[in-house]
Amino acid sequence: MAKKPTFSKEIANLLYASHGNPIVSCIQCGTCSGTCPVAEYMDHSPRRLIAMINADLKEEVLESNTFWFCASCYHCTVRCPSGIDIAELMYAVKRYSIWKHQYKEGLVGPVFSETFVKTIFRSGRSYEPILAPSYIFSRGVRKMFEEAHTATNLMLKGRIPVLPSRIERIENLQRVIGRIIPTGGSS
Amino acid sequence: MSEKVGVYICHCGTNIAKTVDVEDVAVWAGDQPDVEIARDYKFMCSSLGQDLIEEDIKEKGLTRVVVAACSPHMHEKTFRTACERGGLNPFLFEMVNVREHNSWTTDDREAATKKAKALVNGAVERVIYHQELEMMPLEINPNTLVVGGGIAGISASLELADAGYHVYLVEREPSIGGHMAQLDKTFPTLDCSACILTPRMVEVGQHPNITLLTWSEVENVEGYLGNFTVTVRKKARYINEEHCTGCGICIEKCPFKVTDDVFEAGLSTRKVIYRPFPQAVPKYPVIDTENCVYFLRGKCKACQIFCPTEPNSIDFEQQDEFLNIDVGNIILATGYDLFDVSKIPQYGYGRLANVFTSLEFERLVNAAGPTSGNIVLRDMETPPDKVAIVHCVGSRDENYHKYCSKVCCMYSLKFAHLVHERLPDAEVYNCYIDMRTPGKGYEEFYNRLLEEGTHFIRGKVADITDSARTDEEEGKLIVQVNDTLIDKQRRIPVDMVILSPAMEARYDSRKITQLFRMGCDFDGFFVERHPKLDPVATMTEGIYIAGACQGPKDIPDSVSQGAAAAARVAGLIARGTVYIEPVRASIIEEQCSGCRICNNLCPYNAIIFNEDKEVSEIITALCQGCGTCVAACPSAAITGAHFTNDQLMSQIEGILWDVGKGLESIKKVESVAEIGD
Amino acid sequence: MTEQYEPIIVGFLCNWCSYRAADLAGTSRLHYAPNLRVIRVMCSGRVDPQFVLKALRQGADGVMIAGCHPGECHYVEGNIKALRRFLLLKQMLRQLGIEKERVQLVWASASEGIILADAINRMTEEVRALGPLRWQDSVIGANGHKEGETVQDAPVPEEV
Amino acid sequence: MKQYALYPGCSLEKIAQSYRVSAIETSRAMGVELKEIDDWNCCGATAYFHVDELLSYTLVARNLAIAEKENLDFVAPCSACYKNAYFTKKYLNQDPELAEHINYALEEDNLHFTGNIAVKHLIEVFVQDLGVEQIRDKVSNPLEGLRVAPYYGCQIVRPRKDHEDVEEPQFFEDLISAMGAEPVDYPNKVRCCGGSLIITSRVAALSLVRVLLQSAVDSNAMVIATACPLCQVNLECYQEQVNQEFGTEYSIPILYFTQILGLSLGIPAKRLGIGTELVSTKEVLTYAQKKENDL
Repeated sequence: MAKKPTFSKEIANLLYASHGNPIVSCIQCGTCSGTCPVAEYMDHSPRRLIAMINADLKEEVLESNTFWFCASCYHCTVRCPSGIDIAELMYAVKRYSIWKHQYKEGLVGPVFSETFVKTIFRSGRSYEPILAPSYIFSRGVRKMFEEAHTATNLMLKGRIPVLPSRIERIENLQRVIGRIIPTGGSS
Repeated sequence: MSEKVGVYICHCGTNIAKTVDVEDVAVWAGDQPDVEIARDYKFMCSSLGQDLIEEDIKEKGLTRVVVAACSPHMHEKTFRTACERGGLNPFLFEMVNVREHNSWTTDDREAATKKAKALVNGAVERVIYHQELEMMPLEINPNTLVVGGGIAGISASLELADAGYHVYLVEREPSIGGHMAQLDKTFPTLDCSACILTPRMVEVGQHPNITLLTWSEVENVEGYLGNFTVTVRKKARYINEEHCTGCGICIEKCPFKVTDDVFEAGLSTRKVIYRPFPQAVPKYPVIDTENCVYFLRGKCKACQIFCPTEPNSIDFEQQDEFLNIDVGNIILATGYDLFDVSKIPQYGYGRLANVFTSLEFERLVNAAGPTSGNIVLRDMETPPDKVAIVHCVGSRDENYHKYCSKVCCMYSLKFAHLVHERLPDAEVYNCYIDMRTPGKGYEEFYNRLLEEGTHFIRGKVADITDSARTDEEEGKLIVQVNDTLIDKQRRIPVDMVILSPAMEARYDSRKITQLFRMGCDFDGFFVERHPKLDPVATMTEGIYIAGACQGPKDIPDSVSQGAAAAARVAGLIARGTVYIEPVRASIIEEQCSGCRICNNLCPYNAIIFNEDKEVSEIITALCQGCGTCVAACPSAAITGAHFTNDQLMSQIEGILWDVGKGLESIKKVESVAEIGD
Repeated sequence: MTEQYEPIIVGFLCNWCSYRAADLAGTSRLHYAPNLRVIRVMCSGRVDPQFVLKALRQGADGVMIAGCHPGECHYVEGNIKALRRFLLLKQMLRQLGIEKERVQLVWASASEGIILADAINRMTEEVRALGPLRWQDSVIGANGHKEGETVQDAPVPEEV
Repeated sequence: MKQYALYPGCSLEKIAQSYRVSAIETSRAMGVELKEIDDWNCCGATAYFHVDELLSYTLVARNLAIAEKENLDFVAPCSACYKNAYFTKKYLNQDPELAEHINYALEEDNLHFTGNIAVKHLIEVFVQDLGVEQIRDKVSNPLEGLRVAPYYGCQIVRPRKDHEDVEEPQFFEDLISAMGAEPVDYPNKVRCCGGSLIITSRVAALSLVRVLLQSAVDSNAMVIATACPLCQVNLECYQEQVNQEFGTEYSIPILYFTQILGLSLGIPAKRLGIGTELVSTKEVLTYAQKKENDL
């Protein structure tokens, strides 16, 4: 009976499509974490996250906010001396965490992604009004006013869509999605 | 043509016996035609194994021997000597590779045994056509050519010259000394580089057994081990070397200056007529024709006017000279280049003034350098109070050089020490991935730097920028690095950054390998004959390599490689004659139709056309035995000793015995045919 | 396990590069198809097109000529001569009706054991797919010679 | 009239409408027609990849397949759409099973992806296909004296597509000088603006925006030119929140390169959608009107 794959093996399998070297070739040099523009907001730097993945520390990895703070700007990927696609790795860990519904308390990222996917499934195009405000409410009153202020300014300039725009062949798109994920989309 | 062949199949412990059924092969070989005796033995290369062959030749009167064991590159010589001790000409022997090419590459016992039988049968058929041959003596010319006047070339030349042999040392720059002449101190002893180098250079300059050819390059190399003819272009110095006393007045009086990009790494200027550095050997200056006003516009001649010697040493009409040198061996010690750090834009070299390369810093900190040893910023005045030293610039990086350049950690530590020494209250930050201190006294040197209060940050620098975010960073260079030991992204404001670039092969190393007909690897470093056991020899007989041209290394290794190459050459010269394989081509005069197809085929020009006899002839001495002409001759008039057409044709027949005659393989073929149709 | 067809391929390996690459593949215990039978020559330039035809006539299903990469030949340009002859030989084999995968020219330097092992595996599978050559019927028979007629060796092809 | 299949992307519907309008205007002025793809769907931006990679490739492949029907090169004004399209095409061409699987799904909308059209960012159409020289000839209203900070953003240049310089690209500077304006040396020109982090981790994104704004001020730029709607929104619409968060007073206009190019081609500001910005762009327009007053 095949051995149950370790956590690092699972992540490595998720990376099969990415075209960089496997994460085991990381020499822990820290270029990625030195380059990352949002490193100071992460509880573990991308370098340390790779070390934790290679060490199969699944709980700690899924509990960290590192991969949710990744802006996918790929600066680490182009500079990594071992040729690892680190931004792609962050995507892979996000996918793993969303599939397992296992992520840090109070993070906006996962909820945002799931809502985004639902909007696309429903109308084929993203619709800012649904995406933005529903998360700001969860972060305290003062932030809510600031966001409302920005939103009204944009509304005045006619830059906020009133009706969500739908594509014509939305049923076809939903069937296309159905052929990829048989459970009738991730709604 | 019946011969008495002895066939020996080696077990090689279990290496062969594990997958090849050696007993079965031996029994099968026993009843092949022409095979007198067939044995299998645990270790054929052991003295007992060799005695087996000797006794069988004597008692059974064997006329041919076949040994099926490892690769001929391993023990062909062993078994040839065994045949010789048995009284049989060593070339009436054929070796079969059933280990590297067979038992080690498969677990399929049946296939391996079948393949072994086929290869043995091929060898038996071939060995019958072998002819007696004698090793060819080759006289070794005692002179040696050393290419490259760096520390490795100097060591090799001095070792050989002190051993009493003549050396031609060819150096491309106006003076010998190589990169070492540019350094200030050397690690770990902090000896002043010039102090330990210049005595050697003077010794080379004055040594009766060394002909020094500087400002010269090798244009062409002909010949082979023991008899190389090398054409050297001695570029015109426009200085008559007999009269010039090296007084330097011409340099003083020359009114024109240019930035010195080679020796001073662009940090200061030199005159148009110049010596790279005061202790240059030879002492003669050289005129840089690209910038000399006389050569550009025909005016000035200040150097000639002020030259005190009689007759005048400045000679504007001097031409390049071409010298033909005959040598027996060649040692290449052509050194290395530094990685071009502007290839990493995020480190800001070129854009940010106070980012220096290691070579620039060596000149800054050198007492004979442009700032006579004061460490100052690019404005040549203000000393820095915070200095960052960046390791692994272009090394250990898949986008640039995958290898570690071995010496940068150590000289980066040396830089840190020099900054502490010259600027006691300066802060020094070394950013490294792994501190590699593998030599004698190297780790102790690292401890010394720790005690001197250097800040060591374990992390590779991500980028260097001058776009400040806080007041403290204003007007400084900010080194952004992830300090992996505390997992914090740090932004360190400094005044000066020193980059330690990778050691690269010379930009023209591929051209050199074609010139001397030897190999270089993907990075451009020369390929040694064996990475562990034969690092100073190459695949080409008579060509040796030493120093950084073979791979990144520090001064002690370069010196020992220089001496090692010299020892190898001295060994050959001492023997005087060397016996080489008699694998040569020869033309059977009667069969040659004089079509001359072979004439321009030979890369060694060993085939000439005899006008009166109207046939082609081969100069056996020049022929290297590649066999290209043998295959090209339309009337099979050229035969290649030990690789004749009969031998190879019979070997082809032999190894396909089971396809032609063997039944079971045909049965297999038929069954497939039925399915196929 | 049905009796699988095992092609036999004759390999002319040059002493300085490809032969050492095969040695290296052995010392690094790389397992590859045991279908290649090696004949050592000093240089790929020594391989006479007659050898290739001889091997095919004798029943080999494929022939591999392996030399050093262009520019790395121990004898300067032996491999370039081999390439020149190979291009001509390929035309002739096509005219004889022999599939082009059966005779291949491969470059492998002394440190490229893996590359040579892959080339051997690849060629074995290609020739296995083509099935046995059966020189007698597919070459002699197809070119109008009656069964059992003994055919002298073809005249030596003019080296152009 | 060279034609391209324009893939506008969700932001160009409303929030970045001025980018769409100015893109169409300037390309027409340069003799290029951007024909919008019919019934395109969202490219998944960054969020979709968080959920399912195969599905993300399918969504993008659907747009590529629609563009292939008209056999026109695929042009995306937004960097995220461009990156997704470029790499979807590349991976599908490299991996036939992946392509087969996705084409099976696309059959539901009777579409088929073959990958024989080029994928370009809008700025590449101007800089590579048209070329800087041709643009310089067409500029009738050079914006002398206007100091513009060329802001590339991240996904235009990264991840590396084929050997271009990802650290020090120059094509934006060349384009700006072709408009007669003066490109400033902008050290953080390839640093990220935060992208979708503006919503998922607001403080982190605001700090990135602040660095970019401060760096533009240090290089005394008068306007930041961008080529991506996400960057424009982050840099401009959240300047106010940056000032609140960090106590700064930034007020730097952020315009799309097509708007500034439009001005230099003499197209009136109105038709370039200029006026919908939260940070006033009057000062920039003075450099454009200067020409008309002199007339």
